[in-house]
Amino acid sequence: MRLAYYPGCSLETSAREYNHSVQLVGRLMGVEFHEIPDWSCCGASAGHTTSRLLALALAARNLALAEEMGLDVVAPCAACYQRLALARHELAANPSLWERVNGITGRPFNGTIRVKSIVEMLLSAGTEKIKSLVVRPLRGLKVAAYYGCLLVRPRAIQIDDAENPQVMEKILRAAGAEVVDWTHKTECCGASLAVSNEEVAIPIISRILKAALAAGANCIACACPLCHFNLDIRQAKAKRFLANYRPLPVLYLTQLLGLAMGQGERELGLEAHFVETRSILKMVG
Amino acid sequence: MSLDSQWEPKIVGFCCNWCSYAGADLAGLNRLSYSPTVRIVRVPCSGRVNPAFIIRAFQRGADAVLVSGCHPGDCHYVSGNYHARRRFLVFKRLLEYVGFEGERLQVRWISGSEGAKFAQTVDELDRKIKALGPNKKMRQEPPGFSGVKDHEG
Amino acid sequence: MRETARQLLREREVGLVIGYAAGSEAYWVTPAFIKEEAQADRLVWNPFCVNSLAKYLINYHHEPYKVAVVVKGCDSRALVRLLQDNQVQREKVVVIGIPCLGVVDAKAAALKIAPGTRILGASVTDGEFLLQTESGTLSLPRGEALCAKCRYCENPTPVLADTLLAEEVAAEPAANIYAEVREVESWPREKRSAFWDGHFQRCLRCYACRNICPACTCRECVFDQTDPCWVAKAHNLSENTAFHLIRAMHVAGRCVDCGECERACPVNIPLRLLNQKVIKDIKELFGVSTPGSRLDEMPALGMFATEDPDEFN
Amino acid sequence: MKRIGVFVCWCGTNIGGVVDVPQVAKAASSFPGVVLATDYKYMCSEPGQELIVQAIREHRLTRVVVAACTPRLHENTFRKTLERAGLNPYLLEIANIREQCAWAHQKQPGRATEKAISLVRRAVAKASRLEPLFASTIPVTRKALVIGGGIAGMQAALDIADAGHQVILVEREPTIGGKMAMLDKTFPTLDCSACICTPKMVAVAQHPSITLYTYAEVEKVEGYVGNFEVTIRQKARSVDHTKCTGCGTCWEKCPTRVPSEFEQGLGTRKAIYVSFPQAVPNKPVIDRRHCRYFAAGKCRVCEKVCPTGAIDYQQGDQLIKEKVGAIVMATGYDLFEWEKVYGEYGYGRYPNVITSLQFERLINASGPTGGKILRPSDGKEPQSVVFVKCVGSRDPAKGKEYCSRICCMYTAKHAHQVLEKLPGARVYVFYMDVRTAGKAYEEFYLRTLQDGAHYIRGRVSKIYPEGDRLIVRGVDTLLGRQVEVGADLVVLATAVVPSRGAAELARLVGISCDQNDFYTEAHPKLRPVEANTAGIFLAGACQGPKDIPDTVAQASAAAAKVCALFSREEMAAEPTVAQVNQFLCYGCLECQKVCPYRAIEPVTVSENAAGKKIERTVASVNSGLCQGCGACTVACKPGAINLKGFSNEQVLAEVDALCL
Amino acid sequence: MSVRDFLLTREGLHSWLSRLARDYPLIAPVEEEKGVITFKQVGGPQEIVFDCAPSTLPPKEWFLPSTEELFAFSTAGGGITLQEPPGPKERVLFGLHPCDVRALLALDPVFGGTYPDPYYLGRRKATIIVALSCTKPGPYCFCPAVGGDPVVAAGADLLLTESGSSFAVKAMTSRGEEIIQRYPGHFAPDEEGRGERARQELAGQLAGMFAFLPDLRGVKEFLDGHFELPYWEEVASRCLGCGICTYTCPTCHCFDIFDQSWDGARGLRARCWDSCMFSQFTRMAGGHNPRPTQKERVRNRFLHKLKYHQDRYGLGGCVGCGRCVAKCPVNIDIRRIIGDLKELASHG
Repeated sequence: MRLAYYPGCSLETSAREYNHSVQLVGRLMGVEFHEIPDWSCCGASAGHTTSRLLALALAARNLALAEEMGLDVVAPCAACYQRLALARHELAANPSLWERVNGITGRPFNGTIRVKSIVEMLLSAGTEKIKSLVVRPLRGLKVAAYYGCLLVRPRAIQIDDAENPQVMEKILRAAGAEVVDWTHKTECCGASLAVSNEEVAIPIISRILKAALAAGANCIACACPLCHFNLDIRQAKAKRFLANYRPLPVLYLTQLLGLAMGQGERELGLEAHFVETRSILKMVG
Repeated sequence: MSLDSQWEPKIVGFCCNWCSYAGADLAGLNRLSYSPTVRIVRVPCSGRVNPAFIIRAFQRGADAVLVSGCHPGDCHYVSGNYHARRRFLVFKRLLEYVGFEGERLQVRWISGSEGAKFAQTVDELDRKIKALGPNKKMRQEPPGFSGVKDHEG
Repeated sequence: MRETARQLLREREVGLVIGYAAGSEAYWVTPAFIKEEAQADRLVWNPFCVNSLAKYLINYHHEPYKVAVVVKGCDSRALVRLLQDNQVQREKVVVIGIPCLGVVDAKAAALKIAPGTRILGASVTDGEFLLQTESGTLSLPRGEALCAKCRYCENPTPVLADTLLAEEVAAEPAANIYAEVREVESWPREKRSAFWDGHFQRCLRCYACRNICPACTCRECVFDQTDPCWVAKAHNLSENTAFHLIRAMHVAGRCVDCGECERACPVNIPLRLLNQKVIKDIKELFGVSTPGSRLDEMPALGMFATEDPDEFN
Repeated sequence: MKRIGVFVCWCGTNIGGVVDVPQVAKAASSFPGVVLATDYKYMCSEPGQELIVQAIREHRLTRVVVAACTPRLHENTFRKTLERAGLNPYLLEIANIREQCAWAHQKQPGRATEKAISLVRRAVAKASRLEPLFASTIPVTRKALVIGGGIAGMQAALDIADAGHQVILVEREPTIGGKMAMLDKTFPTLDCSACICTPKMVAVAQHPSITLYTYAEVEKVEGYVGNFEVTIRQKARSVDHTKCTGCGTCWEKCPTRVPSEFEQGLGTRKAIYVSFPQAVPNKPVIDRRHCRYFAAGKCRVCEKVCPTGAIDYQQGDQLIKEKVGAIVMATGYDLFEWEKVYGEYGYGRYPNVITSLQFERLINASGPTGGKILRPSDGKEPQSVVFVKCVGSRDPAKGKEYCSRICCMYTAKHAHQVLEKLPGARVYVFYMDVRTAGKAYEEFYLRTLQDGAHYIRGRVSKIYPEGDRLIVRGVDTLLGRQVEVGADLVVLATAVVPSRGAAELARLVGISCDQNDFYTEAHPKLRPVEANTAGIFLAGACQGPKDIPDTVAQASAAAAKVCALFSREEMAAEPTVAQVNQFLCYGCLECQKVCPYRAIEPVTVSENAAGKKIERTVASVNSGLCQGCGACTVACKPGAINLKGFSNEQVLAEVDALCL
Repeated sequence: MSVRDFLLTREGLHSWLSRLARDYPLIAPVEEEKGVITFKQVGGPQEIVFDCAPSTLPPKEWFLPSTEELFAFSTAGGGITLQEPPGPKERVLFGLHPCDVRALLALDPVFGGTYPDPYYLGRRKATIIVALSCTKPGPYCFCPAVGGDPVVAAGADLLLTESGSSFAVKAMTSRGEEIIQRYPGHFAPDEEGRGERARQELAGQLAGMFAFLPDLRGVKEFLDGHFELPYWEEVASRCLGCGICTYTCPTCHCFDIFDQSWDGARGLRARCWDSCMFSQFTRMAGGHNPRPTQKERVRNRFLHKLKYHQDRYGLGGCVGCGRCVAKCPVNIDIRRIIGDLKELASHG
């Protein structure tokens, strides 16, 4: 399967390890990534809150570039996925707006390609494919799969049911891990408030960690750099609100998969996390 | 007839008494305003509308004809609109085949509670016919003369 | 054929045999109404026997005696329709079926055959029609002379017959049976409108198409009625078009595509092209066969199905 | 020559405010056949009608055109006016210049007047071709069918039976009583539901004029008002109710235990069961889906223990044919299937999130917990109960758009019952509004407030388990901040929807439903208990969400309508039926194929044609069966069959008039 | 005696016709649709079909139109005012064969008799008829059998007869002469009587070319004496009762009158062709129909052609053009009818 690859700003910077793990796992699963030449911001920053037209134009430009390559595009970062997928959906529903946006970008986007999320890419070959690649099943891990908001909202682009998604659990089970059923899978992680307004964000984060701990999880899997940022880096600050706190390593779904497929923790960038992940390695052995 | 802006299309509507006529009443009840170019003939059922009536309308100068009845399954007479549906699926294609513009015969299922849909259907039809202009096919001039001697005997 | 007719008349099984007799020109036949055994020799069968005789049976509906009628494949469909419309009682008809290899279009033949020639015999090969006349055999290539309706004949063997005068002829599946209709459909609207206006303009309202049509069996036709006056008697494009469209809708789902209306029209209006459009649409929309093909399948517009296609909600 | 009188109505300002009525009257006077054209403020009023009567006499009018509101409103009123003036009531045509003209084109008075004139011209054209019609009469079978044995069905059946008519009551479940039998108390009086429902059930069972078919469904309905032919499928009970004494040994000994529908899944029942102890009839049925004998051919315990040998596994469904004159639809309601839609409340995965009906079973003395409020998960008494209202109601995105009307009151009742039965328990109610529109309703709600129920105005955004408790997160819009409430039990007040299969039943019976599948009444204000189809009446929640007082009122109203229908041996049938001109008919009988009421049969006529006497088959219409739909008139090529009141001549004239 | 014979070259004919088309409405046979030749107004000679077979529809349409407004009425302003349509402008009818001209002569007494019909007569007066002798009989022509002459068209204003590469033109009426004088350049006087010779020669050639010439002698007399003939029963059983034979016959002239008004305030009275073969043709008020079955109608038509017209106007009702033979869908052939009647007459 050949896919246009849209890393997005986070995967180039703070979430480099997510980028590597996606490429590694993807290649193992026979996916050919072709990074979109001259890709630009997807609009997920402040862009889409200030002007809808700006947000659509930013996304449309990248979509047009991918379309010129003739490949469907995969955006591992949840925010990029949501921006691109939603832009394609809104343009398709409003032809006059579509023309206007094409005018702005100067690169006509005709809507012939689709936008895939990381989960959709992983599942495209079916769980059998994942099972066949697993060399070191993640036994002993009790994973709380955390979706956050962007992957499951709004309804038009949701990768699974907005209230009780199960797709990541399916992948993790295929990788041999045990998954826990917990209540805060799709609760907000405080997103950018963690930067601008910590007093609001920290309690939100603590509630998520509390629910994960209550469910007996010993690590959290997520697929969004921003969620990872908040849960991992802010975990130290959130400890204050948690009675019987145990450290909960936060890993990207593809890092866990990488482990299961026998990749080393260096290549997967496991040591780059604030909450140390050595405990995971010991458990998995 | 020059196509000046004041030209108002003449649209004959056949509405079934139990659903569409009630829907039209409801549009009025809710004071939904829609274009006055449609004039309605009340018929017991859309199954009562004979294609010959529609041909007569076009001959006498109607620019479009609207036939509307209950949604299939809701017909007060159980199967009237099912027969009408078959009949008008064939008749509409025949009219287009001999050169009528398809929009000039509109068939719509409008229930008694769809006042808004009735108003929209009428406005939409009015817009389309204004774009198309007066119907020329099969139109006849009224027989006789207007009283002022057109030409000497 | 003559032998069968003689035998039926001799045993008083029927009071009348309706068949074909030689016409006043080589390429014509005229309907023959044989009452006595002696007249049976007038009966002929050749590739010019194009008329559909089924409708004559209606005139003998009330006669005490049974009537025999010669039917080709397309005529048998017409007979099935008349039976379904209760215009003819099955037990009062003896159906003499003739599997047919296609008939000749008289208008095309007239260009080739000199007036006054008399036909002695005729045979049909798959390539042409061979006519034995006093001045030698004449060949009419099948491509040109074959009647348009025979090119896509669905029932060369009558669908209904008491006796078959020859062995069955299989119907080859006709590809693109409604090619001409699709051609007209593909034209822009203005061209279609001008095409039909041109034809309907010429209509004389002689009503030959109605009087020859086996589906038109009303005692008093709407076009003859004055109160209510459905269509005015005036001959102009508007009334002529109204006549043809209303008739097309009246025979919709009942017309067996026997082509008689087009053959009878003195001003060559392509009426089959009009009725075939309706037949094609009904087949595509409701998945029924050509009317008259099966005695148990009633006209499509007299029935309905809840899951019929719908484009009106 | 027709002498037509045109009467244009102002309808106060409804018409007069937009349409230039005098100009319409003036224009009408020039139409062919019109000898009088006048106008009046309110044609439908007494003086208005008197004006018509005088005009008919004075001007010897032979046709009347009234240009006013929709014929669906006052056609009958003006027909009676003509009758009073000695004119055949069907020589009337109404031009609808209010709903379809004045009201719809208020912004274009000029064009509205022009349209009104055209509509009047249409009416005059049709009027000049109207023929006097005489209502024929059809016999009325004075026996009613009531579909649905809930409180609505029972009340209607009792009222009709008390009026001395035979009634057939058909109930799909093994017992009558419907939803009301499941309730514990009823608002606002808090009297025990069983105490007012079971007596009615017994009365129905014992009433000599009511034939009760339980565990039976209506399979087919044919015919028309006064002459319906109904086929009822009595589903096989596998128990011979004539022998059975209802002793209960069988359902004690039966080894199979399955969740009970009556207990809303909170309690269980056996494969051979009676829905609840006070069921009527108080005799069991065998649930063939779960009974081991039917599943695997073993067991037969109930047959062995039955003292009277009433068990009969070979019993099959029975089809019963009944002739009835009227049908009352009382099919009641079901609750909205919130589990399929509300993921935020857990999709039904959390056992302690229950519906209000389940709560009714908990709190009901004959319920699975004997009336004690216990948590389905661990059976403990909850210390904190949260009620969430408008689950599925007033929610166009996920549920139903309408308000289900009864939830506010029964939630207040439930809150009161919790506070009463669990002193010290905390009760929270999340609400958007509290709608207490009935008698003594507001007072009841205020008492619940005073009992200490915490009403929080805001919607619940999420319910999730924490430990063995439930966290209910919502917002308090009055305080303007989020709230989280720990709850041991959450009760959802889900929306009321029509009972399962209501739409199919409507199609089967021949009435229409609205977009939510509630049955459509003939007129929301003027004819709320009748369906559009003559002879079919509506009672209870099947027509729209309704509490018990309204349901009973509507049931009695429907019964009154049925009794009015049965008050005469025959009833006048609409004379606008089809008629065959036998000279034109050539016997093809296409009309018979399209007639939905099988009102057309072939008949033989004899005539002499060209000297010979011949027999001919032509179509003929049974005016009793014909409902005047007109499908036959289009199937008839020569126009031999015509529809009185909407004849070919009239419609052609109308089209001509509208195109002038 | 003014010279009445002229010669006209082929080019002369074409230029003459295009000049004519400019000065008058020129009506001539045109092939409107494949195999359908009708008389239509033409802009010039190139549209005209010169070949000899009779046109599908006769020129009757230009004298008794299929639908013709008699007068219009209006009640605007109180009483009723009537208004007749304008009379036809002078026009030239070119290309009529002798049988068609003879047909017009047969119609003249019908519309010119005791009750003159202003519409028909007005059109007859306004029409200059240029006849064209037949060079080859059509497949179903039999005009000699009914006393017709395929060459000379008595009744026409001008007669053209093809002779070699040019045309012999004979002015049959003073009007014909006026037309010749109006276009001097085209016509060369024919001193040597070449036209006369050409016509005799043509007549001689044509005599033998008719495929089927029924013998009319004695048929009328036989019909005078025998009204009830079982023979008509057999013919009628084939007849469909359509209107083809009457509408394509140049001498049939029956019409129906009807009024049309949409609102009762204004309207018109018009007449249109009707056919005695239609079943409702003779239905009277009250429903009685003196010709109830097809037998009476078929008999009536042939008697009208072969007898009644002769009795009433002393002119043959059938001009032998064969149009009805060409178009009858069930091949009821008047030539065969005459033959059969002859046979019945001979051995009773």
